[in-house]
Amino acid sequence: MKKLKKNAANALEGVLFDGMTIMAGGFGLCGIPENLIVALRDSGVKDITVISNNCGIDDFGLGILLQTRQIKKMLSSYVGENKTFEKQYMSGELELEFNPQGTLAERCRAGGAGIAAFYTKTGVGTIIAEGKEHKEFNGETYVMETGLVADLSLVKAWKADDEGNLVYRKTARNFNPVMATAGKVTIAEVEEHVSLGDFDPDHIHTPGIYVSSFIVGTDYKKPVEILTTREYVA
Amino acid sequence: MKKLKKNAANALEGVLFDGMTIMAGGFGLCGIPENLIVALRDSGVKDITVISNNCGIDDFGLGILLQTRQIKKMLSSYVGENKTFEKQYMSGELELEFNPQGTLAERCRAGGAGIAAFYTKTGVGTIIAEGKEHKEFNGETYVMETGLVADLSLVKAWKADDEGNLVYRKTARNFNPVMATAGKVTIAEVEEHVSLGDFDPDHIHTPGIYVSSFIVGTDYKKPVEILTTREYVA
Amino acid sequence: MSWSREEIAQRAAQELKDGFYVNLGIGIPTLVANYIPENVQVTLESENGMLGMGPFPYPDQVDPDLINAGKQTITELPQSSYFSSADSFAMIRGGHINLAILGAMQVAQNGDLANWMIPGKMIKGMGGAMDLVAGVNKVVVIMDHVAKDGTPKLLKACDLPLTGSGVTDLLITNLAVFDFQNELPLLTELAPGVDLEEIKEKTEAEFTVCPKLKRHLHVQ
Amino acid sequence: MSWSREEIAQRAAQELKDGFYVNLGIGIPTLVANYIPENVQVTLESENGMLGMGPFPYPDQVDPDLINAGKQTITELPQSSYFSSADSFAMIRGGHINLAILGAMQVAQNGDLANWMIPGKMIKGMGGAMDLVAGVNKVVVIMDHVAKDGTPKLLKACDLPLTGSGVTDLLITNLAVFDFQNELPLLTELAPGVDLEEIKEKTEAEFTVCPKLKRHLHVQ
Repeated sequence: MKKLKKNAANALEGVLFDGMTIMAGGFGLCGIPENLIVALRDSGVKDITVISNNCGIDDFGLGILLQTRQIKKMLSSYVGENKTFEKQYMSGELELEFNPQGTLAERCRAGGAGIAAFYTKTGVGTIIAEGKEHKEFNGETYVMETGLVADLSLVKAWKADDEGNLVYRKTARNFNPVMATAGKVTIAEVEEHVSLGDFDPDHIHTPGIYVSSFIVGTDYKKPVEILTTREYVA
Repeated sequence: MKKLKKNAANALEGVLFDGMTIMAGGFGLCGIPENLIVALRDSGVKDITVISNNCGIDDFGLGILLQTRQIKKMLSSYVGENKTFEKQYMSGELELEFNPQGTLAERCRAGGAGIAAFYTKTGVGTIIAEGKEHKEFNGETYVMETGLVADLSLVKAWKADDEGNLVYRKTARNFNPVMATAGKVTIAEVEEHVSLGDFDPDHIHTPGIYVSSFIVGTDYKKPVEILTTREYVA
Repeated sequence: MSWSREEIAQRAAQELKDGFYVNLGIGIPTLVANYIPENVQVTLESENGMLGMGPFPYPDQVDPDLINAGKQTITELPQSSYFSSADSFAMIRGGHINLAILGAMQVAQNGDLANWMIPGKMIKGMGGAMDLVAGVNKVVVIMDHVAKDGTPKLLKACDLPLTGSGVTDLLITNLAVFDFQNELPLLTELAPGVDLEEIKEKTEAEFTVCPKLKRHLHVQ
Repeated sequence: MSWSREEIAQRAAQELKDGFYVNLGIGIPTLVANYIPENVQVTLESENGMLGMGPFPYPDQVDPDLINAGKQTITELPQSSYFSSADSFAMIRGGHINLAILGAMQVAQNGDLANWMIPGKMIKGMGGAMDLVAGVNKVVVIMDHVAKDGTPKLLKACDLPLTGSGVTDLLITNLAVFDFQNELPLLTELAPGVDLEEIKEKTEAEFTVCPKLKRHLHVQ
């Protein structure tokens, strides 16, 4: 039951199939599973549906799977950073389902938590709610959104112990913990592998029960999309 | 905007009214807001609806509010430890709404998260689901449960900083974090007040946004309900 | 003759597979932890918010902030993690727990389970039982084959309020084991000294008998 | 004359009250952080999972694991906390954020807001905007009074796909301020050098004029 795998290709062995649905954590390029995405590209798996808040940039993150045309459909809240995306979508090569960011996060949580559907005010009165069930609660209108489950979830954490317990760092947490709960198989990549007992059990973000296997990633690029700094004032 | 209050009576000042709904964290006698419960009793507020997984024992925790007959109605999953409860319920003095423990926790989370209702498989085919809306998803039947919001949430944490950020300890966490999100007003009691910056921001369980005010409790009893130990083997 | 509490627990422990995440109910199910087979590593979940439950504490280790769902004092392990009740039941409801073992008052032949209420008599509450039977992948039920007054507990239909509808996957009594994968319960094992006639006599439910019915002298 | 970007931000900052938890959108709303009134302490939330957003980092402090919802590098403060996207939007949807300030392409007289899509032209996505306008207690919208081609942006009805229906509470343009508490927008303030005629000319929406209409020379 050893959860630590040698590398990304190794971890993905036997879990990929054409037409599958894959969740990938990250917000922009922050907290994305860099190594696993590259291994996914190299695997050649195709016609995949990807659930991810963004789709990387043209030549990094999930964007590299658009270049190889391995993605059939995206569920996202924002793809503005990616021109390849826009082009493939406009030409009809790529399907796209926009979800409000909070609805997307909640749908993943619901899927992982055995909640078939939930009622939210988000999107009521917009095209997002068209064709969906509506219901009144306390005089306000809510729209029903369903839970999401993926064949595979790929997440990025900071550290993992042998049990697969995960700890995230700062805003690199984002979608990773909820997506970790919503994969039939969940594979994590981390920057550091620690010993059992190194984590304070009160500080664990994702209990190992959600993690099928994990790898220690290499060569992290972590590109910054918008570098904003201030000047030291003497 | 100072969130730290002098004591429990002080923290409750101006937020209590007869007939109000109060959530109280804790599982059994573990992680219950001992000081705030006593202050609640001393306030004399009456006809309250209490949402709490348990109702303490006869002479400790929420049980003391049964003795004074301040509770009109309970929403709980388990009250087996309390004989006063059983007596008042059987005699019709006390209303009771049983909720499956996970449904209760999820209803609190939903209330705090702006989710009006959700569909769960828990309780389908039992008296819990009677009279509630049912719906099929992927060939399985789910029952709709609604979100819960309280006029006041009383929670127990281990530590708080000036911002009201909370950290819980071990299984004393239980219902406290979700109930903290579902109170129109949320008051926390803690064992230790730490300085801003003492918490690692990655380790905070309840962000201060949910905490209206907090106190440092005194004279913690923390009774153990069922002491189970093993022998040292020489 | 029949199986003792310990033997029932031991038989239930055979359902544990390596790598399983398991929730054990109050009573006999708790004893199962003492009989985890060698070479099998399981992680015990406690629905009040813990994964990786350790053994009872030594007297000087008792911590009131560390209890299991039965309110007993326990310990943590190097792999343990804590979480809220909402996260705990998200885990349970979401189907992430492989196995739950729990007690029952009545089981019906369609798998219905009643273990939380006797109207007018007992009002303790269902606790987490309804969530567990609805969410956990495999539900193993343990109970005495008959009630104290001798009446059957494996019934055509439960008359007590249900905990879950059609949720039982395996039933282990002090007399026999029944598999609930098909239309009717399948009798697969008999305790030592128990014969088919005794089971028929003490069971109201209809059931089928496995062609490979095992007659145990002892649970291994 | 009209308000500059900085003056609009400064005017929006007057909506901040002591103790508020606030979400600032991309663009001019981000500038509001520079004009928080003295004696007012606000906590900035970033919907990618942070409360207590600090200023931009010094060049040697840049951390790719620490960005805001606009993907800009930022810093943390002693009171900061991090959480998941699900927890972040639970906070937003649950009504715990006091104020959101965001940009718009169009606002309708009933408070409808459009800021995420131009069909056939721009497909960036709504990000967290739909959740913010639906969940945050008070929604302050900032935009230029007219589009680049001079056409009004405060309309009888939006023709772009909506971000939210009837969600605008206050609109601040480079020319004027409108309150959306009543049936029709209420014009309450005019930028320096702007008169009622100009507003009427550049506004398609019906609106009412506050009897106490304020004519500003400068935002304070």
